[in-house]
Amino acid sequence: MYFDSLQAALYMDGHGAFVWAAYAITFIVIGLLLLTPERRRRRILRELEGEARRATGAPQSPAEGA
Amino acid sequence: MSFDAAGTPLLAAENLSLTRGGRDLFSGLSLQVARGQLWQVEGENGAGKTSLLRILAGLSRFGYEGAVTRAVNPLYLGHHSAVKALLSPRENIAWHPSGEADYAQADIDDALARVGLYGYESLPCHSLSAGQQRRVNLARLYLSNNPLWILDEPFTAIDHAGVAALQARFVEHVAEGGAVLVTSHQVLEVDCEVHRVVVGAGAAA
Amino acid sequence: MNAPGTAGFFLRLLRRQLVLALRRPIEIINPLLFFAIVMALFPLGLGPAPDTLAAFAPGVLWIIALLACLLTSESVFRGDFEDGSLEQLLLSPQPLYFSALTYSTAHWLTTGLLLALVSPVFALMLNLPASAIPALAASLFLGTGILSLIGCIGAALTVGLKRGGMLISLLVLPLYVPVLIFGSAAVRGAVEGIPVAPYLAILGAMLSLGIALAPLAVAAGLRISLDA
Amino acid sequence: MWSFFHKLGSPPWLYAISGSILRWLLPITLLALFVGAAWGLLFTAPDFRQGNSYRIIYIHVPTSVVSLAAYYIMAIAGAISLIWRMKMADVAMRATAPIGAALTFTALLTGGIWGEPTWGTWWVWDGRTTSMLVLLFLYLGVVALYEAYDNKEAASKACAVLSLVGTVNIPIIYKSVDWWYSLHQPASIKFTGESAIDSSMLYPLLLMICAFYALFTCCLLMNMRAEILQRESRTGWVRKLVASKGDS
Repeated sequence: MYFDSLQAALYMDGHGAFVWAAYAITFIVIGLLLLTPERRRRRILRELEGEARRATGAPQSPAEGA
Repeated sequence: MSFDAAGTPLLAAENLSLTRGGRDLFSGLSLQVARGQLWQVEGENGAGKTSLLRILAGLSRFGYEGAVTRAVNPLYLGHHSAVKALLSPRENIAWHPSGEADYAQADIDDALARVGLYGYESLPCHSLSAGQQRRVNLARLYLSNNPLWILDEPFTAIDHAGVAALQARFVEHVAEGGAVLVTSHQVLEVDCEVHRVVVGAGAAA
Repeated sequence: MNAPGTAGFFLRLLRRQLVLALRRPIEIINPLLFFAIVMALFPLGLGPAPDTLAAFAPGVLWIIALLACLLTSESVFRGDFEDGSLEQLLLSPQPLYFSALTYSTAHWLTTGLLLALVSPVFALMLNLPASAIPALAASLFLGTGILSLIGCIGAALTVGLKRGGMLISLLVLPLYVPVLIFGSAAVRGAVEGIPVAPYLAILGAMLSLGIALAPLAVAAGLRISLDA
Repeated sequence: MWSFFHKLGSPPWLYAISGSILRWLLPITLLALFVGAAWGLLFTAPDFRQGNSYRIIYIHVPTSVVSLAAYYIMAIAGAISLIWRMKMADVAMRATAPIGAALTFTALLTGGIWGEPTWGTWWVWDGRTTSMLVLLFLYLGVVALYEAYDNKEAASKACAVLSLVGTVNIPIIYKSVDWWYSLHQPASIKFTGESAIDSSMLYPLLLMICAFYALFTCCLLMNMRAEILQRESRTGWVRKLVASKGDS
């Protein structure tokens, strides 16, 4: 640890706001980059699953080959 | 002109399948177009006739399954007539972007006369009617020495006499050893065998 | 009735494009009018002081020429796409590479070349020193050729799209950057009395590279656009 | 060798293998990012000239490096899809563009934040910044072109052509922008101070560069998995996958 205290680490001789903001933005972008495709994949899976249930499990019509 | 009657088919398609928007337009479609054959592609609107023709002509190169082999680049007439309104019929044919041949002006005028455009050779095409503009394009059928014709709805906007003349031209071309593949909703009235392909719902490929 | 030679076909295609352009002269005059009008906007925005205008003139003239090329390149293939001529071109036994080059050449002859020819007039109106005018015309002469080639790539990729207008600027403008840099640097160099031949040589090199490679991309783009 | 290529072209195999790669690569990536960030933020000494603001280097340089490399990866994938018609290369190309755009954007943004405390300006038209800006536009062009096409297969082909054109142009753009800047550069400002970088600063930087490459790989694989599912939604293996997942 280079800094003596948390205060010093946050302040960074006046550069703290810039440095921490840059890191925060970067990690937000990283989070978005990782979450977006995963959410899209889940959504597609959910939709396909619903489609499959509609096709096979409809109570009125007998199940067709899925 | 006459074409070598023997040899490989001009156009062969094997196991063509096409899906558009989750709908199977056709699947497992195979055909072999040999010299001396007239083919008609049938099907309802939206059945995939134009898509099939574009695949066969080589304009669509992905999105379908199967294999197409062509002995030559076909003479393809599509929905759009490729006629420039600012050019005269003569210029349209002479400078045609298909770049098939250098035609003599006498030949061009002769072909234009045969599609009923005698006297219109040097008027700008925008002063012609829609049917006449289609005819400018059809004049290529009297000039080209391309053996393989793929024609998408060639009778659109053509009058009865024109349709009859065109069908006679098909027979002539086939008799010379060429091949014609045509889509039309009309029944072809020709005195030669017509091979049929049906696409779309209820197709027995 | 044999297929025409490659050179014969492309001369014919070029003639067709030029005749089409000449029969609708407004299409040729439009970019020149655009050049004139936008040029007139700069003194209104920057103030009429001759020194200011002269300082900005190299960049301003080059940027207007670039925009004029961009705006016209959108329509290079549009008409031929809509009436089916491009389908016929694709089925032609002639190599598409040279056809693409022919379209670019026709575009350059009807925009870039004319812009280069009229640019001295506008240069004088913006107080560009007379000594820099040959450099301006020469750099535009070479540079607009590159712009036409790049513009044709964008046009080929977007010709099948209904709303290609804005998109083509986004695709093409980043690729215009080197041309703008060297083109305006040549003019500025001439103002400062530096030899301009090296700049023109670089533009010429880029033009050669463009002639060699851009038609490949245009041909591929046209095939894709007609397939979609 | 060929069977490997063949497998690469097979969506179910790629979907399965990317899933198992992500299972270990993703945690390692996140760990490396956090360790690298903490190392750079808290454990290295400040630069003797720039002070603490230089710590932004640990995110600015890796994002810049990876965003440029990503363009080449995208173009190579595009070339493979055009030449060998490999559908999965298509998918990879399509997935790269938004990631590259996001990383380029981050690099520009962190560069600006670095510039303000260090050189007193948010933005300078220097060679590197300008090149990165052009790179961002190139990425956005690819994304916009893809979105403009309705036929997504044609869209990826068009994007492949565009990214190849961009690849030829990037060195020219970079060189010309560099030259342009050297022509206009005010001699008093000198930006490049990295030549004498201390090894205590170098190791976290290398770690972060590796971490960002790994992050790029993870994002690429995840995007590809989603895209594969979408494209293959009508096929048997996806239906089986959906059925076996049940309500998970």
